[in-house]
Amino acid sequence: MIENPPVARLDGVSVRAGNVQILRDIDLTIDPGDALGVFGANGAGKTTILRVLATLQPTATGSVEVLGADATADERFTVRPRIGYIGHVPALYPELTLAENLGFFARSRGLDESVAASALADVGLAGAADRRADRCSHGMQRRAEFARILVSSPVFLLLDEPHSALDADAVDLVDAIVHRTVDQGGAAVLVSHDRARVRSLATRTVEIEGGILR
Amino acid sequence: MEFADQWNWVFLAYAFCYTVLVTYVVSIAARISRSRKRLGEES
Amino acid sequence: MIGFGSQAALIARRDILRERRSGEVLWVTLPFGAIALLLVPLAVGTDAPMLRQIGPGIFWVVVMLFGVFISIRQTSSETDAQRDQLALSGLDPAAVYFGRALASFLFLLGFQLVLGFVTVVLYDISLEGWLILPLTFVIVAAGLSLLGTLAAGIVATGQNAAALVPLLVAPLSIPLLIGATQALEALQLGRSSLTWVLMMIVTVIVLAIAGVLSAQPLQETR
Amino acid sequence: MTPREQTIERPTSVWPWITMGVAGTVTFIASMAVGPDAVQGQLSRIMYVHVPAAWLAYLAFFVTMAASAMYLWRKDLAWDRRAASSAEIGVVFTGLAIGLGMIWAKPTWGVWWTWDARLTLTAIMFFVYLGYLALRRTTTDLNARAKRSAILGVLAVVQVPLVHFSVVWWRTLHQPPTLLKPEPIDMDTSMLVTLGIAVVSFTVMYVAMMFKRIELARLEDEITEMQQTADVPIAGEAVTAPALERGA
Repeated sequence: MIENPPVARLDGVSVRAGNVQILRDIDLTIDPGDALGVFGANGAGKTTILRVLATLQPTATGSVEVLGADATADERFTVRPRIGYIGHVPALYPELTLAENLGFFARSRGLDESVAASALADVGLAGAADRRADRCSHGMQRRAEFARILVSSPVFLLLDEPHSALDADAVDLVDAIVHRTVDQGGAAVLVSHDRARVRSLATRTVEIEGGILR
Repeated sequence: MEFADQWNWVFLAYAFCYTVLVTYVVSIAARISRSRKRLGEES
Repeated sequence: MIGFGSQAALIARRDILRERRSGEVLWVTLPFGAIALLLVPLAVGTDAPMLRQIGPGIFWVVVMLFGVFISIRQTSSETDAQRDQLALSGLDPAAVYFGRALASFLFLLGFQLVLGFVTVVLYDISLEGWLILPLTFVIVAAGLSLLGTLAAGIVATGQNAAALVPLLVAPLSIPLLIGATQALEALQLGRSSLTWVLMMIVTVIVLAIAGVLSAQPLQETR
Repeated sequence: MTPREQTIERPTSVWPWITMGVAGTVTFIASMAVGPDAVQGQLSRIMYVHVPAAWLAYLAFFVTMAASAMYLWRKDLAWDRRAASSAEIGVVFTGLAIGLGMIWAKPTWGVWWTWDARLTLTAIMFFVYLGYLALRRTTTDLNARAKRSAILGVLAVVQVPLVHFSVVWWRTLHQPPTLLKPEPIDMDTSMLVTLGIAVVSFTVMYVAMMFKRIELARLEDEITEMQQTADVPIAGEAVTAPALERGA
């Protein structure tokens, strides 16, 4: 039996930004079925590692391969739609309603807006679909972000502080999304301070300190 | 126009020109030595 | 994957919807432009023949300077998170560029129409040769929207973006300014406006090419 | 050996400084030694610094564009440094050309400014350069800064012919009163030779300045680079515990 190719592989990756070195010489392989928990203090480079995996972060050294594509080459554009990235700041357009936000996202993937409506219902926001994003609480916006994952069903989930600002129901929803992705042969990376909760969800965990993985 | 008057304008022009050039060149020199100093200190 | 045109239309629709909710162009930039047209006679005097003469020029200056704010408003207010999601969306950066420019184009056209009306009323403008105006309005709106979107993309999310973009745009919009003013004046003097119109069209084409070529490198730059 | 140590040990050449001084002196002596123009009198001497400055303004702008294009092609930061250096020197010479033009215009035509096509274009270029330099100050990331400014550097120059023609045509439509028309300077050979000497020595001066300015750009990039690669710990470690006991 041929072994499945890794979902992502980092080899000697360093990242700098402005006057700070953020990541130093990171080696990391993420295989199908992995749910990787990444822990670390504020400013340790957790978010940056997620952006590297999302092919969004230019790296100073090393090689990055995501879903079989070299993340420094133009190939990255072809795999990006299969990546589901949720940053710690909601990326919704504040003037648009949740339904419009999700509808924009669905249509950018060539999907019908009804997919967006049902995804919003699935995360429990059917009643708030027509509310402007900037009039929604932080938790509701986070939920709407997860609805985006339901719309596109990505194979590689990258979640920054997935449980912050969420109530108990929503936490269960996140766990269900992670489980489903991993069970279907995808992979997930969860960055968090909340060790207890992520440990119960992750198949393995790493610690990041001073830009170095431990 | 008076002869002396013309020379005043010429003087003004050359004073302006060379002041700007010298100031700029000095600023390059100052920035170079400052940068070298910083590189020396921080290494 | 959806086609290039639909992608651009999707972006344009998003921007138009956002403007409809925020009303930035309608309730802020437009009144501000109208005030500028009101201020000029207060400063230079209300001599009717003189106002009639300078009116069209003042109109175009106001369109150029205030139009910049219309053409950069969404690109420069975009958050990093929004940029990331847009980059991951798989939308063609060139389509995003055209979509943004398309929305700005429509706002600029409306802006010109309203301010044009205000100018005619306040400055008692003669509308001789006005048939050239729809053409110049369209070309100027296209050029300014392409230029502003491009410049906002170059400056991206720096804190100084809002202040810096007008400085980049203003000198480069001069062919549009001169073309627009002279096309009308040439007609009123009984000459052909063709060279002016062609010059503006060339400017628009150059900007469109530059925008397409730089769209992808700019999207990837943080 | 790290690149840093190389810089410290690399001796800084004094030749560009000497060259600049010689070029400046040669221009000055040549323009003072030549006889006055029959029509303009002594005022014609301003020409020997004004024309070379204007020529360098255009040359520097062109070099910025060429280096920007090279950067976009090769992605080598050395080209970015050349583009930026030329732009900064270009701002100085453009400002010089405009200032000298105004000083020349006032006694000759009675006004500080005329809407001459070339003058207007030069003034516009000055602001384009300023925008380019302002843009460079907004980003600290070397590659991002290089990419953005290179795109602007190329775009600006592509636009220059458009601006140029629009201004020229606009001028033909608005002929100024003949009173203000500049009197043509009928140049004899000695004046022509002097002007040639001035243009050449200013160009030499520009090249020498480029050497030094590029050296400076490289040092500045190395400082940025060093701050990034040095063992500077990650963001949080810049903060230490507050010293509450002090003075208590």
